[in-house]
Amino acid sequence: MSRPVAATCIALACGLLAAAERPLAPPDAASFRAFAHPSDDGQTINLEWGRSPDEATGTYYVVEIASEEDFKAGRFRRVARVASLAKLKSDEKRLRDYDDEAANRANKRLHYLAVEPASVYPADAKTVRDRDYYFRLAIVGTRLATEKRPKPPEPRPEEPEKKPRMPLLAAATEKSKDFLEQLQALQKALGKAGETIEEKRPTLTTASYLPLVSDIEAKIAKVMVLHDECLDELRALDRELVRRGPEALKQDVADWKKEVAAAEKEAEEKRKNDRPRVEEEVVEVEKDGEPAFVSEGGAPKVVKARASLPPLVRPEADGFRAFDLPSDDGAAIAVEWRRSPSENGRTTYIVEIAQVENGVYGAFKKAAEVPSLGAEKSEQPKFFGFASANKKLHCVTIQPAAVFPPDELALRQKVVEEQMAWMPKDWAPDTDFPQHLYPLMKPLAAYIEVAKGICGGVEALEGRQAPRLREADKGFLPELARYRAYGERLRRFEAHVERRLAEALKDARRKASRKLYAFQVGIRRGDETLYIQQDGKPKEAMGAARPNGVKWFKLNNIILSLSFCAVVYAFIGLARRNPNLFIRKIAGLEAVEEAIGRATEMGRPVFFVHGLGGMGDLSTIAAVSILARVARRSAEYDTRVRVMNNDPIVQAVSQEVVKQSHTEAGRPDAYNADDVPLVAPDQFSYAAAVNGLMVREQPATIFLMGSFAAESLLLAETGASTGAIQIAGTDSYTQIPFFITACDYTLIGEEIFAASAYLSREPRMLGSLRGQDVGKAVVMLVLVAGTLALTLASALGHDWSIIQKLFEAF
Amino acid sequence: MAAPQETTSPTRRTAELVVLVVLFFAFLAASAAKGRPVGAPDDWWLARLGVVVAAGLTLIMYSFLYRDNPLFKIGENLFVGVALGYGVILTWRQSLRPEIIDPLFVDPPHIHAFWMELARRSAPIVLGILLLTRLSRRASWLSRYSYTIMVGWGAGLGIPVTIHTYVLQQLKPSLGLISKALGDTPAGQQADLWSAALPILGDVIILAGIVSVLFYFFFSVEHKGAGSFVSQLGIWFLMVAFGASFGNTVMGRVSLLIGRMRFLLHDWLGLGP
Amino acid sequence: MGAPPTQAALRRLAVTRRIIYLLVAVAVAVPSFCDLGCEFKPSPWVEKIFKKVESLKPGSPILLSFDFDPAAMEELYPMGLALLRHCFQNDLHPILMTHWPGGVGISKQIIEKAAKERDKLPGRDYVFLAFKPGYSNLVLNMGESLQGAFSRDFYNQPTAGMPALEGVRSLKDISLVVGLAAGATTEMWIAYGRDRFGFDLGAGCTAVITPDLYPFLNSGQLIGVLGGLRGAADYEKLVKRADRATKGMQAQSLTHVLIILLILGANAHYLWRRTRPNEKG
Amino acid sequence: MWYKLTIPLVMCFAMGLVAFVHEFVPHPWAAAFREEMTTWFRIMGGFAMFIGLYALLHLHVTRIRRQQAGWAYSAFVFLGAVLTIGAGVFEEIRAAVRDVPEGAFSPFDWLYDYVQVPCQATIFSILAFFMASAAFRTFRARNVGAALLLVSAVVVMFGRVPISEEVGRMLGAWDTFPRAADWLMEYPNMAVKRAIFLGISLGAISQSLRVLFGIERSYLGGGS
Repeated sequence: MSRPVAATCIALACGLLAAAERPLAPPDAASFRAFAHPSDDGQTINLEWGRSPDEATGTYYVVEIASEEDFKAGRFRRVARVASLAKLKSDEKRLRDYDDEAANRANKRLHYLAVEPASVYPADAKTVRDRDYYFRLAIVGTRLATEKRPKPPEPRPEEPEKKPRMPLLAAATEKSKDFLEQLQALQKALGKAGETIEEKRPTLTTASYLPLVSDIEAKIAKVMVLHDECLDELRALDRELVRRGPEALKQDVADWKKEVAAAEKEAEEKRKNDRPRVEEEVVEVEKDGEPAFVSEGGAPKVVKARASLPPLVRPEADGFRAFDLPSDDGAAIAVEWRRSPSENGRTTYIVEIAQVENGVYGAFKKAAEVPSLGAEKSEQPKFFGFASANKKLHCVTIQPAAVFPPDELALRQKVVEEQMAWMPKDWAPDTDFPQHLYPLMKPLAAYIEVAKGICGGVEALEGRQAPRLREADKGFLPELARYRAYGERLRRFEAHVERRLAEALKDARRKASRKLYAFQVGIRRGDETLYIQQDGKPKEAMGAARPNGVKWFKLNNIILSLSFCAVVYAFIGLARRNPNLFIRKIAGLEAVEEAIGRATEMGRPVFFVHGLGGMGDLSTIAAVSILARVARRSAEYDTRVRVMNNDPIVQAVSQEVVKQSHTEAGRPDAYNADDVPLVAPDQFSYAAAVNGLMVREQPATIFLMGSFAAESLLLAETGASTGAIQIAGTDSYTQIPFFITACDYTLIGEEIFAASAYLSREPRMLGSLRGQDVGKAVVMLVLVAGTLALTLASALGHDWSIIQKLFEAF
Repeated sequence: MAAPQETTSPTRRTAELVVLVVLFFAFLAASAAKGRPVGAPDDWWLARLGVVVAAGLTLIMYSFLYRDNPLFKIGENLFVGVALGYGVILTWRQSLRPEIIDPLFVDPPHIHAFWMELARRSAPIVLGILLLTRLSRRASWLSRYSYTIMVGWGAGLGIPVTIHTYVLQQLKPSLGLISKALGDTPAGQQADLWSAALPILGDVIILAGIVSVLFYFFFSVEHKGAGSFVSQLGIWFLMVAFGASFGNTVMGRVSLLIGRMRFLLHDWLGLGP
Repeated sequence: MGAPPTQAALRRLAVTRRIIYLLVAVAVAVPSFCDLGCEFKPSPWVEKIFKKVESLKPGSPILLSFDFDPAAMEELYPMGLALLRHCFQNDLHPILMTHWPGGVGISKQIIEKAAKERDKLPGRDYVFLAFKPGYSNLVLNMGESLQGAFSRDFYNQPTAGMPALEGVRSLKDISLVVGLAAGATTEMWIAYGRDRFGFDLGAGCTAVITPDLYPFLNSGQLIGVLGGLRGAADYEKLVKRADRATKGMQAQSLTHVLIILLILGANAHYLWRRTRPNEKG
Repeated sequence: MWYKLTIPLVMCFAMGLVAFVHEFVPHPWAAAFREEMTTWFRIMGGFAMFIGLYALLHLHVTRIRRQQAGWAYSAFVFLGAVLTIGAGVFEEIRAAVRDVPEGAFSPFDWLYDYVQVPCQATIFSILAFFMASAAFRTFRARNVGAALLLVSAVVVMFGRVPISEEVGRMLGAWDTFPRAADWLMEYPNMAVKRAIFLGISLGAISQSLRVLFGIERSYLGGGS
């Protein structure tokens, strides 16, 4: 830990030194150059330069470009501004030299930028390779300035929109309009269904008309609901009409419309009055004055270069292979090949796959096209580990089942026929469907005619439409009901088919991925594609997917789990044989004696308050074994112990414990079962009752042990206010703060288990406690040693990240 | 805390009773004061009644602030009961019906499908029924067969999962602590060192915190000498963290109170914006 | 600690207590009548979640797990509402579930409120799966097959072939899960959900458990967290729909200040007493 | 007796072993097995919930029968339960008989919205009051630890509310206090919580281990 601290101190010191303001130093001229690379794409020009000592978050490099003409005129245009800490040459994948560590380290000390002249001179886009360009480089600093900008007014908190209540007439009209629309929609849907059935009749499957059915389903449901509501509305309206006459009702509507308009106006007003606010934003602005150019002999250094397009090179044949993806469920095949020297942002690799039926290749299909700078084998350490060799390889995982999916339609047909066979004979959907459909149409039409009338609202009522509507039901609603029952059967059948189909598909996919496949890989630039070749013709790699036995990427997990389990188990065994394993002193526990002693002096009782936990949870068990000790001591000092319970079972156990410890202390007579009461069963009543007792009996000492919830605060507070010594212990971390602030001693978290193990010498607890200690020791060791090592390494510029990768969790 | 410390003399009791009655009528008056809300649906009075009931229960709950009292207990138990009933109905609606009734007796379109489903679900249903034997004294041992399966599964699966989530996933970033901060800062960049130093400092603090707290909960060696210093450091870290939790707890409880206050003032009395 | 206080002392304490209660009540009530006009900026952890939701394409699924009951409602209700509003604004397909039986009612209230505002329909624009027992096992089950775990939604409609669930077979097909928790469910979602099926997990939780989530934020197992009412307020701000939480912040400020003053005052008095040993007690 | 104790313990161990191993096996069988198992537990879960509910009812029954302190109140538990269940059953039947228009009155939801929600939501809000009074009466900087605790508590409490930003603006930088709070959360708090998690997880593992090896048997329930 000393190393990083030192580093930090130095850092801080230097930071202080660097406070003073001075002109920025540009990188040295020699390092600033343009260069060509086999991976060039013919559009960009590579620039590189060394790092300036003044790089910081605030400073930027500025690259300026000039075409032949501009250069003659002495005109340069800014083509890029890059943060001075970014754009290291080592970050540029295509320039990385995968064999030469030294070169890569050198790249860390260089900046790199690929400039695209066409971005400044769009006219040159075609001819960029035949022209020279001139570049110069500067470093600029920035300062922070605040800009004020108007901000849209805060949207006001949403209020319950005060809509005036809709009068009956309007409501009824709305409702009946809605109703009519639904009816017509239903009619249309039925018509559509009918036509579809007719034209599809020869090739009719449940699947083909089920969408229609479920659509009709939904509409019918709405109609049936609306029908009832509509009738209610109309009846109500009818009554009103008789009572007040049509004019009054119409008047209501008019008033209502006015009110609504008024309300909207008001809301509008409110929105207007929102005050606009101004928001301050901090922005970087470049420092004024000439930027510091990279200069040679007083003048800014200018480098001249032109874009190059080297010929495309195909990856080597050896190292190109296809194999089952390890540690997977047998769905994928991995295809791997070497890097081509001409990779760049504009090239891609394409992977093609073909089925192999007993030695005969099928046609090759494109399975994947990946950017040539990505898809490194090293990007999937989960399956291929962290070997540095993986950086030199490309690897993509192909799921054959995705490329050659099983024929879903055929499968569906098959499943449907299977299931049909099981269906009762009198039920053959695709023949009698229309027969169920058409009877619906006529009554519906009649029904709609009636419904149309209603939409007039009052006018309709003069003709008393409501009863006639009910008349029209008689033909229609029963039909609907029959239809629905039928649709219900259909839907169930189809859902069943879907489930079966899903299984069948899963099965088919599994079979598909187990087959043998052939692969081709090629590099593509524009419309030019070069396949990996072996003696003159494209090379195929064979591979098949297999389900594997072990997830090797979880190896670290396996080892850790097993070894830790072994340790714990061993220590439990040890504790069985030797029950006085060492456990350190625990402050709260030391205080127990003193606290009880105090109670004895003052001649006042000791309170032991259980938490809410049942006998099942560990903290309660721990609490009980602490209670045993407390009871024992106070029995010896002849001090009264009162144990508060809120759980009958815990109460029973506590009574047992207290009784026993009295006997052990040779005072069985002193034990009184009423000293271990069941105070109250519910959380807050419990707290209240216990507090009552505390205040009345003024105990000298209070123990709060077990798992507590919100009531901890109440108990601890009152306890403190009565002036008792309080010793608390709980593993419910959210409550610990209250105990710490209000109690004299607190057993924090695992301490309570340690305490009980210490007292009870119970092998289970003792052993696992010790086992956990070993675990913690290991963790601490790993943390400290690992961090130190990594820090050292990164300070010395080595890459020891493997230490960290050992603990990678996939 | 609810105040049982007051010795409750009979005179005081009567006084309290009177106050209670007065409060009750005040409550009714307040509730009645707010008539039919504008734009309310037809069954508005049900909602309104609901709000009044809810307000009443809320106030009863708050009466606990004065003292633990019968009204509070009634409210508490009533809500326990409602929650319980809610649980029963929900278990039926969300679990038993969709898991047992529907798949067996509603969904299958033909008898064959029914048998298949039954074959698939019989085992868990039997085990589930065995669970119920836990309720009887004599047959409760049967329930163990169900429990062992569940508990065993949980325990067995729990081990690797815990290692994965709580040990590996937590150790890895901790290991990278300082080195990462160092790696992020390019070597020899003076002007930037302030911002470079701070994260390192932070990482050192984190590391110190983790280690010292772990050491504090390390029971196999006596904490003396350097040990006592480390565990002392651990305690301090713990205290700071507990402080943070404490602050958040206060925040949470206050938020709840705010919510209830909003309900009383706004929904019940219709006051405020 | 000293000698036990007399009855008189206790009564005095009782009186001070009632005064404090009154102060708190006032501090909470006042802001609902007058606006203190406190401005605040969303915290970075909240923004992370917001940005993640923003980045989802319209129609893509997002699983929301509302694992809380009315006890935590005042904190998590506004949070859930803001989240759902955001989802519906961006035409995402929220899939809502809860691990807590007590949470069904509230989840229903929230989603139906949010859906009504933009007339979204269950099954078409969102899915309300409601509750199932099983906890971590349920999550594992969903990881294998969602339709298997929830064969029907809350409205008793079969989930197989539900438009809103198009392309969602299991948790592996979901890119973002946000778990609102009043208990340990967030950690369960991390252990049994995120770490296995690799979706991004955002958490929203009561202020009480927020601090426990920082290790997971630091290790990247959580992308962000909405902590308590403040988190909700932040999110409301980001969604540009100020509501309950934003209003609540005023009262929150006042009450916190009050409590802080109480703590400081009391401790100042305490230290002052301690510095004068002659009248200790 | 062997079929009461031995077999269950053996089953428990076997189950645990399988669960542990299948976690490391990518073969489709493992996934299939997991799906099967989790489906089982989903179905059993329903029954398990009934156990919990029954236990609660049972508690109150015994309270009434034994006439324990405050047994009369348990009657209200039953009142609440009966009301709610009744409402639920009523709705089930109503839905079965005819299709219900959405937004129709639902007594079940009514009970939830206007009884359960307010009660449950209120109970914990009471604590806000208690905290305030406790803050005044018992939260003392008795020693360095408690002092640290209170300081960081104050910083967090203040940093988390908007007013701190207003105060910050007065002092120049609006985000002084929020950042202080965040720092506490993200550095010391994070470290401690991580350490605690490491500790707890080790504890949890050894607990599951004790269960698997039949050392810990409390889950078997009484009557062993």
